[in-house]
Amino acid sequence: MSEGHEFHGEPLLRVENLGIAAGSTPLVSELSFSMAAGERIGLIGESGSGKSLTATALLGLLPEELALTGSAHLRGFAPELFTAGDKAMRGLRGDEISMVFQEPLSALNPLMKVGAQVAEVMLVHRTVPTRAAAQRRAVELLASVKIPDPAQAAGAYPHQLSGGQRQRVMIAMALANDPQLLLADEPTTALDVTVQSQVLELISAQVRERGTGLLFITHDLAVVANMCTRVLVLNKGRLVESGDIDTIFTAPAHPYTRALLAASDISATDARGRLFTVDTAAGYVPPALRTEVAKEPAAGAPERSVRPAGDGLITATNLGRTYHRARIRAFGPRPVVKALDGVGFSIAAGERVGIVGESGSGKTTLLRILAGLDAPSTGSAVVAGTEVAGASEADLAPLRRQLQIVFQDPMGSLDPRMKVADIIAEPLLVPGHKLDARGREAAVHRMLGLVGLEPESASRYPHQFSGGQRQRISIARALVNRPSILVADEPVSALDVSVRAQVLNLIADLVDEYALTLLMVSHDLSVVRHLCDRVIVMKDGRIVETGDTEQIYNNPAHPYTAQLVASSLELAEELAPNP
Amino acid sequence: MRNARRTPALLAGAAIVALIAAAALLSFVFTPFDPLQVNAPARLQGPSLQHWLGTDNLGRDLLSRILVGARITLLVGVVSVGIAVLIGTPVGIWAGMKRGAVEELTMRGADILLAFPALLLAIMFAAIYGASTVSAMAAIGLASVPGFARVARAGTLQVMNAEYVLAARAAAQRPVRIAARHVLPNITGMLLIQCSVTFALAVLAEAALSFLGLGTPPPVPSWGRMLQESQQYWGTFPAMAIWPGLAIALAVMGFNLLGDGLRDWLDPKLGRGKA
Amino acid sequence: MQAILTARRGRRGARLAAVLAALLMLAACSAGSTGGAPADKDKLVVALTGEPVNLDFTTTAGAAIPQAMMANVYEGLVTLDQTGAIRPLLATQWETSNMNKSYTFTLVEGATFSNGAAFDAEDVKFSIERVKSAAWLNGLKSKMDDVEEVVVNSPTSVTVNLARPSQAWLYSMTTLVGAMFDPSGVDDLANNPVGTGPYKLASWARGESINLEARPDYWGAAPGIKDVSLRYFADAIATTNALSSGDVDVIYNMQAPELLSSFESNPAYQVIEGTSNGEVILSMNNKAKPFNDKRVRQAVLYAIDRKTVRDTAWNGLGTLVGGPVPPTDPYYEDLNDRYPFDPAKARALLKEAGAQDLKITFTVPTRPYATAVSEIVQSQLRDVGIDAKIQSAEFPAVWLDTVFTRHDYQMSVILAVEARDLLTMFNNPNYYIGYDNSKIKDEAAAADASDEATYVEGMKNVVRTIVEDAPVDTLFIFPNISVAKAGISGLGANSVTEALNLAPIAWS
Amino acid sequence: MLVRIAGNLARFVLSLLAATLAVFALMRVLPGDPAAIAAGENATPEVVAGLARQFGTDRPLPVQYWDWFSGLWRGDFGVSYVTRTDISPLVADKVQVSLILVTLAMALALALAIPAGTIAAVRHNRPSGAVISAASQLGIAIPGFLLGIVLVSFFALRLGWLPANGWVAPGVDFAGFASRLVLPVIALAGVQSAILVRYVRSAVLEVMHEDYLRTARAKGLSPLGALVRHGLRNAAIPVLTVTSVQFSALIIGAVVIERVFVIPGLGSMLLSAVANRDLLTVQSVVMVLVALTLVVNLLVDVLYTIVDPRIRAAAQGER
Repeated sequence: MSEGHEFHGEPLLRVENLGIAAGSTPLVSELSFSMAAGERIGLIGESGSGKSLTATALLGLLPEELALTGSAHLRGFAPELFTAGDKAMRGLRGDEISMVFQEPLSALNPLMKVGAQVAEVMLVHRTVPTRAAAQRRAVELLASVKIPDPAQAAGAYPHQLSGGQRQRVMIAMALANDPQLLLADEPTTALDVTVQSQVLELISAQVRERGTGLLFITHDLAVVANMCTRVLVLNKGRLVESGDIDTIFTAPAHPYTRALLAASDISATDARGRLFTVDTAAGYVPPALRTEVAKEPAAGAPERSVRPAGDGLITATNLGRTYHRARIRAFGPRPVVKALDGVGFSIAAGERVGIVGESGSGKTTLLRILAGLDAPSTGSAVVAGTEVAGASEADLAPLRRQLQIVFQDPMGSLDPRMKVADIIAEPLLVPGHKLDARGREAAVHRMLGLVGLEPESASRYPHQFSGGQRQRISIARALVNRPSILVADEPVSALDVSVRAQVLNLIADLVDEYALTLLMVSHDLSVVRHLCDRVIVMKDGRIVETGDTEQIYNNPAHPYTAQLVASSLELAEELAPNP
Repeated sequence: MRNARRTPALLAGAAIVALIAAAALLSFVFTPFDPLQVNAPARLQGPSLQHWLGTDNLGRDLLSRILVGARITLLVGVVSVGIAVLIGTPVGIWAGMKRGAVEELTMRGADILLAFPALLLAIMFAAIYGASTVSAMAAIGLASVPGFARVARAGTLQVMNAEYVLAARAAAQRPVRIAARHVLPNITGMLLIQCSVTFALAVLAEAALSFLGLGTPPPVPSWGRMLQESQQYWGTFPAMAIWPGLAIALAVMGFNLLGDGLRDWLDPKLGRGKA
Repeated sequence: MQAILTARRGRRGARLAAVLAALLMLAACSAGSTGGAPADKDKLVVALTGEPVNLDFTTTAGAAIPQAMMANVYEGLVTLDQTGAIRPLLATQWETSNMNKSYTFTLVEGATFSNGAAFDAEDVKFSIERVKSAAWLNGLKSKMDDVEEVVVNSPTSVTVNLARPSQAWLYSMTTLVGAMFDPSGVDDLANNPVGTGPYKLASWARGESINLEARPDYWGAAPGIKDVSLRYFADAIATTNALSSGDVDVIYNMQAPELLSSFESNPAYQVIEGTSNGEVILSMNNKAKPFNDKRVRQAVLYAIDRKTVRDTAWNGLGTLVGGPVPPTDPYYEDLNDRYPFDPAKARALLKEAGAQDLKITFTVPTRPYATAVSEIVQSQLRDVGIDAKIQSAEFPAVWLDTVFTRHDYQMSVILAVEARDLLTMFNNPNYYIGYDNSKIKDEAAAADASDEATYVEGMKNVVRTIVEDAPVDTLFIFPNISVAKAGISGLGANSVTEALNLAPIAWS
Repeated sequence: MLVRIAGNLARFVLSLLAATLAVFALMRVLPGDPAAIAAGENATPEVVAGLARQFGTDRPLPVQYWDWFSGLWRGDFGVSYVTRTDISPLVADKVQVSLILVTLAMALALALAIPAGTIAAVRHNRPSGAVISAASQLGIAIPGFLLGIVLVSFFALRLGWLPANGWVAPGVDFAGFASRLVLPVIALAGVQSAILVRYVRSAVLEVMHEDYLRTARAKGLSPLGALVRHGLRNAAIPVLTVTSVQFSALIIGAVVIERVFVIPGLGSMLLSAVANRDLLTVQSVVMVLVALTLVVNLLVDVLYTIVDPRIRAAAQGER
């Protein structure tokens, strides 16, 4: 495979035949690449592809029980990285090579002020003469990563900062000693969309300014397209393809790359209006080559008749919900949190509505109240003729028959100690249900077939399935009772892209087939845009805007909505020829 | 997959516990001598072919008494743990599922009960009902209730927040059914660990009570009692103290190891491996 | 900040370790000086088990208070010597008249109370009448029931008139009911005892020790040691440990004979074995089944090998007597042959009484001797087919409540420490033993009213009658064991009164 | 801030209140009329009635409770029926003894357990770590009184280095005080540190897997440096929780150790009061022991706020 790249002089980083194995199981094998100074390389792959391990290996922090082979050389550092002792590597870490991690909250010491944490990296490498100088420099660095009021922020603890600010602190820390190489491991995955774009911009600006080499690890192709010049595609520990962004994303040579690309591009649909999956990727045309501008994703989709909003199937009025958090100390009082505040809307039968918002916006709380799983503190919500507010479990019985729910975490939503058959049959066991054991078995098998799982799956346990398969089981359970309303809470956000498309297609198919009213919560605007007719945008427990999907996307009325739309990276847009 | 070989503590603990259980069961059908038979001429004898572990100050066979003592140890452990499980678990699950004032009140109550450790309760009970195995068991059991209530509540909260319980509720499952089908099976592991640890504590508490003369009354050969009786012979005939001392230490260690082993075994973090 | 905090934690630990190490060394040095010869011949530390709850025996029962107070802080008109004979104390002499119905005492001159008040005949009248008043709440006050009046003849002479003739009354005057009080010194007897004795209370560290100091103004011979500390321990092992490490000088009334061996072979210590008037009694409820049948009771006596009981439970110490009378009592005689160890006979008697496979409850107080004895007794009873289930009762509270007060028991074992308690135990059908006293009542009264020689003969008869009926099994007479450092003299070997008489003790 | 402290105190007081009720209720179930027991053998009913009047035990229970409870506020436990003395000064005396013993034992236990537990965690798959873990397993399994007896028979009786038992006030004879403290403190701390080692070990193991420790390593800190600078304080939080629970266990464990070493603390007082059926004293001592436990809980509560800024924030945020 040709590198397709000319290096001027010595490369910044040269990795040859990197192999990582746990015992006899290879996790990464035969990975070779090199990076020029200041180059920005994206390392993409799905979970389990070995991309994070690669970064950890370069830093010399692989867990002891993993075996490491191959070699890596960093410019200006004589010893080979993988065989250099910990002492030598310590000199490099934080100084020549530094890293930004995925989850900034857990990556920062909760008991130490952030200024001190930034200063520490300079003190360790003695790049500043005194503690005071380190503190000053830390404040400067916090300013350079655009944290408002950096002096005050330096004296704050991590929990007092927002997620985006924390990640900025991590970046400041990583760049404090002007490293040659920055490893960024999914640095924005844990962040909200609006914050994600800002942080990406920051990283991009900083490395360009400093001429730092960037190895950017992500599962998100849109992000790579936004950040990097070159990309390495990893699949199951092997490099399947590498090359310039333009080449790879327009003419993927490897079927896997093509499939990944197709599945990631939520704006592209096949003839049935369904997303491309691994199986249908052959028919996928990368956006850059598409003749029509990718602004009409709905064009291919079958026409859906949006019913006029007559009498609402779901009507919420002035909903509010306050929580008491768990007591932390034996004699302390319990903190109070306001999750919902004056929320009202109406949804007609047959509508597909998406609720969009960032973490903490109250969208999940709202959904749980509508599903009768949580009680509102104020207001009322009538769902399928049942008043949820103040209802007893018995009052909710009709609602339970009408409404079912699919959750985000495909592992957590299935009881690990129950067989799949029992899980799917659970809604059939309610009092008053007339189905006998044989009837239930038949229903389970019918549902398994419907969601595309083998009949043998019935006797297995959840942990024997992949994430996508588990989500199918969840869907099967939700629909076994033939509800009229399906509520989905981030149903694909925990899934790999290639699986995500399949599950979204499945939901779309079933919604059509059962003529369901769909209410879906997501932080991912593209997912909502693909599935829903109408969008409710939430922020801090309130509804900021609601309206027709396309209208909201194209002409957002509220500035927050506008920011949200502008921040979300879509592959098609990232790859579209720059205007 | 879970592999018992990865948790040697579990195997060791289970082996020791099985050994004690075997000794206790054996004592029902066979002991070398009558453990209560006083034999004055044969007092304070060292180990011999006849008396494998020797005899005590009244000439009773130490091996027989150790075997029967295992029975008392298990009895105390099983009953006190049983009391704690039967009261603590439902209360904890109830508090975790009901939340609100119920949770606040029961957990407050548990906190206050926690301020009465087993030994203190046992001393009070001994004062009230007289020293007996029953009052010792009741005190140890009652004192262990808050531990179980807390574990059960914490586990229940965790399970109740799991989406599969929300799914079950969305499927109109009644609370009792959710408790039985989802909560209980999923907190059983934690409860087992707690049982094991409480068992070890019960053995120690019974020994301490017997030492204070507030535990098992004579002539029943509880290990703690035997240790207490041996006190006068520390200088002259240490064997009388060594055997019950070893038995207690072994039992406590066995149950602690079992608890540790269970914890490792059930811990998803370790089970998943390092990949 | 972070680094400082953690470093400080480390340093704190190190400092603590250093302090503890220093403590250990210091302790090792200081401990080296203890043991061996006493530093101060004016000081004595006596180890005892069972601390008194207060110092007022007029309202509080139990042996611990008179043990510490009588003979030391309080004195009576008369006292007992080591052989059990009545000797003068605050009375220099006494005369009886009217067939033992009237006692006239001549008092010592110059005796004072520790509060400075002089002792005279008015105090005697006050003290004896006070026993009969509501101020005394101790059950032993009934010993003064026979007193009709106390007449002050002169400051040094007093006459006590009894309702009926009594030999035993004078003996009672040697016990705590005969203690002399000052009318101005009875306000706070629980904490502030005032007596005429050689010692007064210096301080009382509750839970630790009672400290006595010799009175310089004592009327009699000055005691051998100035400062005596009675230190209280929870059990016998703690006392021997303390003696071994030199913290105490004497262990009095030691309760663990097994622990004697290490002291017996060591010349630095002396082991003193004496007798006491405490009988270890296997009591049976004579009013309740199955022990309301004399044959069953006799069977128990035949079934128990008292020698083995004593040898095993109490390491061979103590005296076998066969009847409820200690050898120091005037009417003692050896009755060991009445019920020899004979299991066959026991079984036969049980069969005759139709009481085979008897199941009984054996209520055992939580005292070392009782526990030790009960297990052997249980084993021996089992050999003749009596299945005794041991139920332990906390002593004193639970035992007193269930056995003594409510008579809710079948069999028990107790050390009866009260001196000359034969009639207390058996001449009262409402006593917890429930012995039918119709056969001995008159003879006992007659004996008490007669002269000395007749009294002894009459009482011996009473004892034989009682033993024949086997209301209890007297297992052995409790030995009075003391261990002292070699240099100590004057410690009374026998415990004939309830008091531990400290005055004769001295360092040689 | 003041409001928060007041709230904490109010909840603490409520717990204490509930505890007084529990203690009183439990104690009044005791069989045997205190007056009858005080009257002793052969007492007439009149004598018993007289004593009952004197003790006040003939009054209705609520009145007795109120009497006792209102005394508690003033730190007055009343006059013991049995000893006829004020209980409060006695309790004050004994509390000091017990607190010295327990505090020193806890300090020693922590001083041993923190380094040992940390080493056991850092070297969890090396022999030295395994040895510490095994030693702690063994330590937990040995009853405290047994350890005490072994220490006495070896150091006091066999070697004669230290006194076997007893207590001397520090003001009277400091060397005697210190030498008598060594063995009981070691006996109490020995078992306690074995328990704490396990918690320290698992807390340190836990933080060793935390992301921020990896961050610290990525900064160029050595493994040990990262652990000391970032790990230990975080590990201290769960250890603090355990310490508070163990403190109350220690207070009760001291009862047995006081018995072995003849130390005149609350434990000895409790046991002899139980034996003497000194109801009011038992009630008072139990109350003090329970209150001590609650006070330790309160103190640890405050300590959390100092150690963990997150809790501080949550606590301040609630106003």
